[in-house]
Amino acid sequence: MNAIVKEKAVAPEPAAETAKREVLLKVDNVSLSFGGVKAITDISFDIQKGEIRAIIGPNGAGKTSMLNVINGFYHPQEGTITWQGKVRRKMKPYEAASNGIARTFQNVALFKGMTTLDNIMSGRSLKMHRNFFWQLLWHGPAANEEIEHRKKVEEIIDFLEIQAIRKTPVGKLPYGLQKRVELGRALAMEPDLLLLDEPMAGMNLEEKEDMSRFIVDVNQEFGTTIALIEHDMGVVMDLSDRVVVLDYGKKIADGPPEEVQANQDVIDAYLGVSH
Amino acid sequence: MFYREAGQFKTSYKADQALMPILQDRVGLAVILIIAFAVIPATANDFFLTSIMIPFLVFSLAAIGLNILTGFCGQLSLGTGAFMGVGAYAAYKLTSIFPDANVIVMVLLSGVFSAAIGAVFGLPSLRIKGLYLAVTTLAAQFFLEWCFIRIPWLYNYNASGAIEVPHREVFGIVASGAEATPLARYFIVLGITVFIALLMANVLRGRIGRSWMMIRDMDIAAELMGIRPLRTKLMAFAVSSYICGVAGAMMVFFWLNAAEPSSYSIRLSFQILFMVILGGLGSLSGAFMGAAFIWILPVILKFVPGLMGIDLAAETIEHATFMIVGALIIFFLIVEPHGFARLWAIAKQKLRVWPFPY
Amino acid sequence: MLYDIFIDPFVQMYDMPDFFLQVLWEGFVAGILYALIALGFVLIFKASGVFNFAQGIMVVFAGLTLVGLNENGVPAYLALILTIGVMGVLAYGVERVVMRPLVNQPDIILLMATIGLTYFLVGFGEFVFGGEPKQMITEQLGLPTGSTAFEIGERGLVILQHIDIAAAVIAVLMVAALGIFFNKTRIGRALRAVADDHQAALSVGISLNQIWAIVWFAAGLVALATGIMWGARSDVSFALEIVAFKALPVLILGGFTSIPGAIVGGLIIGFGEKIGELYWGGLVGGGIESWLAYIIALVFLLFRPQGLFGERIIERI
Amino acid sequence: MRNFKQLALGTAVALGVGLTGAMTTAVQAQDANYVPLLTYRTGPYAGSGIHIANGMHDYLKMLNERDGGIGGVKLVTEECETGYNAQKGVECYEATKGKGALVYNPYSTGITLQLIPKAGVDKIPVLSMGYGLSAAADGKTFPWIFNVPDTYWDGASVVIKYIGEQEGGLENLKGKKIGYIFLDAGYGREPIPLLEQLSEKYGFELLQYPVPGAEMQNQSSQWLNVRRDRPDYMVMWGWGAMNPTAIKEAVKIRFPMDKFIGVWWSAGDDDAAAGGEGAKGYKAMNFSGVGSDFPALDDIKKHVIDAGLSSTDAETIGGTLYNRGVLNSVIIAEGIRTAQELTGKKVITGEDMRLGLEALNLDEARLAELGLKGFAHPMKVTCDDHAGSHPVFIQEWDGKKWRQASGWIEPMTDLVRPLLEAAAAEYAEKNAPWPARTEPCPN
Repeated sequence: MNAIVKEKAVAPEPAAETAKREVLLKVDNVSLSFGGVKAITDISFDIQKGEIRAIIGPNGAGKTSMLNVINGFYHPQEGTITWQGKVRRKMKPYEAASNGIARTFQNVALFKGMTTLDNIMSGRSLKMHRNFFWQLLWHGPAANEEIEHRKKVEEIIDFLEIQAIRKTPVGKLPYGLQKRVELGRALAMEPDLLLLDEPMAGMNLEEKEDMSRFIVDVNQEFGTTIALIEHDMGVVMDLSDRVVVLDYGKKIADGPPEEVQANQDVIDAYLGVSH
Repeated sequence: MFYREAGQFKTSYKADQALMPILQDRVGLAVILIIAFAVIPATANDFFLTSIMIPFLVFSLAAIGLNILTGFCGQLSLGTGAFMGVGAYAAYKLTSIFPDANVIVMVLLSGVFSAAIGAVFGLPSLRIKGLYLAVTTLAAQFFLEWCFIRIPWLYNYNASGAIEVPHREVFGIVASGAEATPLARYFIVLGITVFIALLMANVLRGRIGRSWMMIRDMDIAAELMGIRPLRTKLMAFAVSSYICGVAGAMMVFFWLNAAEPSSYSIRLSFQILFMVILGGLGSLSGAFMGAAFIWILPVILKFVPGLMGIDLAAETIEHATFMIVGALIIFFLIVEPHGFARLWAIAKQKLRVWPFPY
Repeated sequence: MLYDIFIDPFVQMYDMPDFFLQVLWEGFVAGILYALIALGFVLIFKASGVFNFAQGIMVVFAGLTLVGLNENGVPAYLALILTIGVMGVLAYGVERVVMRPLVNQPDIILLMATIGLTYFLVGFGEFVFGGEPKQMITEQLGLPTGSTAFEIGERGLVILQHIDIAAAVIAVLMVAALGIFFNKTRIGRALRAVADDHQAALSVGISLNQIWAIVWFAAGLVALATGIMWGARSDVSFALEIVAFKALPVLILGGFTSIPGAIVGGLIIGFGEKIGELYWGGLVGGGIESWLAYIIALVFLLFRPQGLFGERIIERI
Repeated sequence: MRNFKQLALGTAVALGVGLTGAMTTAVQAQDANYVPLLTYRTGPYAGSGIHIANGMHDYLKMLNERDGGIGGVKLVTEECETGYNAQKGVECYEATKGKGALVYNPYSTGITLQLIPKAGVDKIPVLSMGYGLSAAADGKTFPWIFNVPDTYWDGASVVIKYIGEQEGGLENLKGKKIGYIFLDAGYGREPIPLLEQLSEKYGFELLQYPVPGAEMQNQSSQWLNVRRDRPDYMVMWGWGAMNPTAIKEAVKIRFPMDKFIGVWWSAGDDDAAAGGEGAKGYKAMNFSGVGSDFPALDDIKKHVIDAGLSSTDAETIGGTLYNRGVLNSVIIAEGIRTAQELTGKKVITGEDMRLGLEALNLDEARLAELGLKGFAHPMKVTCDDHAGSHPVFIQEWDGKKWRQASGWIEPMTDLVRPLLEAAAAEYAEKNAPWPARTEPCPN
C-alpha cells in the first residue's frame, strides 16, 4: 500500500473555491472494514487549516470510525491520508499526538482515578521531558518543569471556568463537566487539529451553549483547526464552516452548511428513505 | 476541629505540589518518622524489632513495589515472590563476587537485576491484559523458582541448596550475618524503605507517575495522547521489580539470614498482593497499612490468648488466626473495598468537618 | 543437541508405542482432573464474574469433610450426602456473607474476598479435621480401585487405572449434567441470562441472590468430585490446594466462561505437560511440570490474547 | 454501624493487649528448664509434623509427670507453630529465645540453615536430628549444631550398601540402574554428590527424578519416566504429601515394592498405608524404634495420654514418626541430664546444654535404664563428631505395620567423613569470617 502511495506525489492545490486556506489534512479514497463488514467505503474529503469542519450522519454512518482513522487508531485497508502536505505512513496510535492531533471521545474517556488537574496535566505529557532520574530527585528541574506546565494548565482551567473542581477526582463530576474537562485535556496538548466526538451529547441547552462558546473561542483565539461530530443540527449549522455527510460508510454530501442542508440525499438519509 | 486546612493558603504552584500540602499531615508524618527513628529503637526489644518491625518494613517496601505495577499502572502481577527472589539471589552473588563492597550498596544494586528480569516478563503485557496477564507473571513465578533450584551457580554450589548471608560490616558496624544486631538491621531496613518510598512519592506526582495512571485508567485514551504503552508498562514493570528485588534482598540479608527457593514461593506473591489490595490500590501509605495488617496482626494475635490467661494449643491459635484474618479481610472489603488508605481518607474527611457533620 | 530436541523424542515415541500410549493416557487423565478444577472456576465466573480463588480450598474442604465424617463413624454414602449438604450450606453462607454485600464491586475486590474466604476455610478446615492428610475412602464409596493392563506387541504394556477411568466417566457425566442444567431448566436459563447481563436479568425478575447461591453450590459439587478424584490419586491434604493453581492456565486457554473450553483447555495442558516432561524435560534435568503449563498457556495467549474460545476483541472507543 | 464500632473497639483492645505482649516477652521463671518446641501441626507438611510434635511433647511431659522433670527440676515446654515456613520459624525463634531456651529443634532444613550462624552468637545449641546441614556433623567447625544420629550422606551410603547386600555384594552393582526420586529442594539434592560418587565407584547408573514442591501430589510424570527407564531399585528422599503419592504411583506402575527404599523421612505409617495392599514390601531406613513395645512408651500412655494431658491419638503411639519425636526428646532430656552432671547446676543455660549434648553418651545400658532397650543405636557424641551414632536399619511395611527388616547397618564412614569435612570447610570459607572453635570440649 505504502509503495503505491509514494509514487502518487502530493496532490496539487484543490480547486479555487476551497483554496482560500491551506489544507491541513486530506483523506483520499479511504475504505475500512472489520472482518468483511465495511465501516467506511471510498471516502475522500479534506480539512483546511483554521476551519471548523463537521462530520455528520445518522447512527452507524461511520463517523467515529472516520475519526479513528484520522488519528491513527484504525488503519484503513485502502486509501491514503495526507497530513500537512505529506502522505502519512501506517502509524502507531501514540504517534498521532506528537503529530499534533488531539481528540475527545464519544463516551467520555477521562482518567477516572485522577483529579481534574491531573487529567489536564496529562495532556502535557508529550511536552515534558525530564527523565526518570530527575523525577526521582524531584526538587530542581523536574519540579520547575512541572510548575511551568502547571501555568499553562491553569490558563486552560481559567478559560474553561473549572477552577472550583481542580482537585476533584473526575469520576465524581457530573457528565457535562466531565466533557468540559476532556476538552481541557485535549487543549492542553496544544494540537494543530482537534477532533471532537459528539462534544455536546447528553447536555442540556445551557451546557450546549457553554460548550459551543468554548469551541468557537478555541477556534478563534488559539486558531486551532477543529473537526467535530455532532448530532444537533442547529449546533452544526451555526458552528461549522463546512460539513461532510456520511451514510452507511459512504460520503453523500460535502460543502457549506446551507448547501448541505438543501441536499436531497442528506434529507433522505436523515428521514430514512430506503436505498 | 484539629484537622482543618482552613486558613492554610497556598501562594504558589510549588507549595500546592508539595507531597503533603496540609500542615497537620506534615506534622503527622514527622511524628511517625520520629517514632520510627527514635522511639522504637530506644524502647523496643529484640523480638519487636526482628519479628515485627523488620518484616513489616520489608513487606511494606515489597507492597510499594507491587503497588507501582498493580495499583498505579493497573497490571496484575502474581510473580512478586519470584522477583523478590531475583533480588535476593543477585544480592547474594554480588556480595560473594565483591566481598569488600558495601553490603547496602549491593542490596540496592541487586534490584537492577530483578528490574531487567521483570521487564522481560512484562513484554507480553502489550498484548495480554487483566487476569490473562496473571498467567504471564505466574509463569515467571514458577520458572524463576525452578531456576533458583536448578542453577547451582546462583547459590554458589552450596550443598544445602540455600543462600546463607555472609558476615559484612558497613563503616565498622556489623550489617549482615548472625552478629548483626537487630537495631543495626532495623536502621538499615528503615532507611532503605523510607528512602525508596520518598523517591517513589516523587516519581508518582510527576510526569511518569501520571503516565502510569493514564495507562491504568484508560489505556486507549492514554495511547492517543501520545503515551507509548509498551515503554510505559515496561518501565512500571522495571521500577516495580527493582523495588521488589531490593525488598527481597533485604528479606534475606536483614531478616531471615538464609533462604531456600521456597522462601520466594507463590505464597509470598500472594502475601504481598493481599497487602496491596487491603491497603488500597494506588496508595503509598496504603502499602504500609496493608503490610501492617497482614504481617503484624497475626503475630500480635498469637499473644492475646496467653495474656488473657487462656491456655490454647499452638496449632489452635494458628487455626484461629487464619479464621480471624480471613474474616477480617472480607469484613474490611465490605466496609471499604478501596482499602485502608480510603478508610483513612474518609476518617480525615470526617475529622475535617467535625463536630458538624454537614 | 539439535538431535536431542528435534529428532530423538519422536524416535522414542515410535520405538516404544506402548509407552507413548501410556503417556497419552496419563496426559488425558491429568487433563480431565485439571478440567474438573477449572470447571468449578468457570461456573462461578460465568454467573458472577468472580474469579473464585477459594475453589482450590473448596476441593480440599469437601474431601476433608467427606473423609472426616466417615472417620467419625458415618457410613460412606451418608457421609457423601451430608457433605453435599455442607457444600450447600457453604454456598448459601458465601452468598449471604460475602457476595451479597459486595455486589457491583470491581473484579479485584471480589477476587480478594475469595482469598479471605480461602484463609477462613484453611483455618476452619484444619481446626475441625486436623492437619493430617487423610486417605480417600475410595472403596467405601464403591469406586473401582484395581487396574487393567493391555498387552501391545511383544512386551508392550498399557496400564489403565480403574479410578482414572471412573474419573473420566464422572467428568463427562458432570459436564453433560451441567449442560442439561444450563440449557433445559428454568434456573439454567436464568443463569445464562445473568451471565450475559446482570442488569437485564434483574429487570426481568431473576433473583441474583438465588442464582449465585445455586452456582456456588454447583461449584461446591464439582469441588467434591474433584476432591474425591485427586484424593484417590494421592491423599486429601492441604497441599492439594496448590494443585488448583493449574486451573489458571487451563482457564486462560479455554476462556473464563466456557465449559467446553475448560475441558479442551484441561486436555491441552494435560497432554502438553506430560509429553513435554517425558520427551523433552530430561534435556534440562526434568521436573519442568511446575511451569510448563504456564508457558504453554502463554504461547497460546501471544497468538490469541482472548483465549481459545473467547470472542475476538475489537477495541472501540 | 454500632456493630462496626463494637467490632472495631474489640479488635483495637485485642491488638493493644497483643502489642503489649509482643513488646514485653516474659522472662521465664528461674526454677525450671525451658525447652521451646518448634513444631508444625498446620500447613502442607502437617501430616508428618503432627506425629513428631506429639512424640516430642509427650515424652517430655511424661518426664515431668513421672519423675518431676529432670534432676528434680521441672521442664517447661512451649510449642511454637512454624507451619514449616521459614518466616514463622524466625519469628518463633525470636519469640522464645529470650525466655532462656536451652536448645532448638527446627524440624525444617530452611529454618535450621537460618539458625546455624545464630546459634553461636546467641549461645543456644541447635539439635537437628537426622536433617539440616550434613556438614554440621563436623563439631570442630560447628560446635553449636548437633545432628545426631545421622546425616543424609550416612543415609545415602547405607541405602547403596543395603542394595549391594541384596545383590550379593557391592561389586554386583555394576551395570545396575538405581533411580533416585527426591523433593526438588536443598533437602532432596543434598545426597546427590555422594550418590554420584558411589555410582562412579561401583559402576551403577544413577537416574534422577526430581519432584517440584508444588507438584508433590502430581507425580505421574516422574513415575512414567521410572517405567520407561526400568531402574532395578528406587531410592526416595521425600517429605509430607510427597511420600504417600509416590508410593501410590509406584504401586500403579507395578514397581516391585521390595526394591523401593525410602529415607527415614519417608518412613511414616500413613505414607506406607496410603499404598494399601500394594505397598506391602516397601522399605525405609530408620533409626528410632519400631512399634510401641517399650516400657517408656507405656509410661507415656499411663502418665500422659490416659491422664488426658496430650492431644495424641493413642493408636499412633509406636508409629515411626511418633517414635522419632520421642527419640528427639530423649536426646534433649539426656543432654540436660548430662549438662546437670557436668556443671553441677540444676537449672542450666544454653551454653551448659551445648556441653551436655557434646558429652552425650547414650549407651545400651542407659537406653535400657530409660525403658528404651533397642529403641535406638547407642550414641556417643564427641567434639569431632556431632552425629555420634550413624548406623541405620531397614524396616519393611507388611501391609499393616512396619517391621524391622535388617540389623544396624554402618554407613561408609570412610567416604562420608571426608565429604563432611570438606563441606564444613567450604561452609566456613563461604561464610568467612566464620568463628574458630573456642568452646571447651567436655570429653
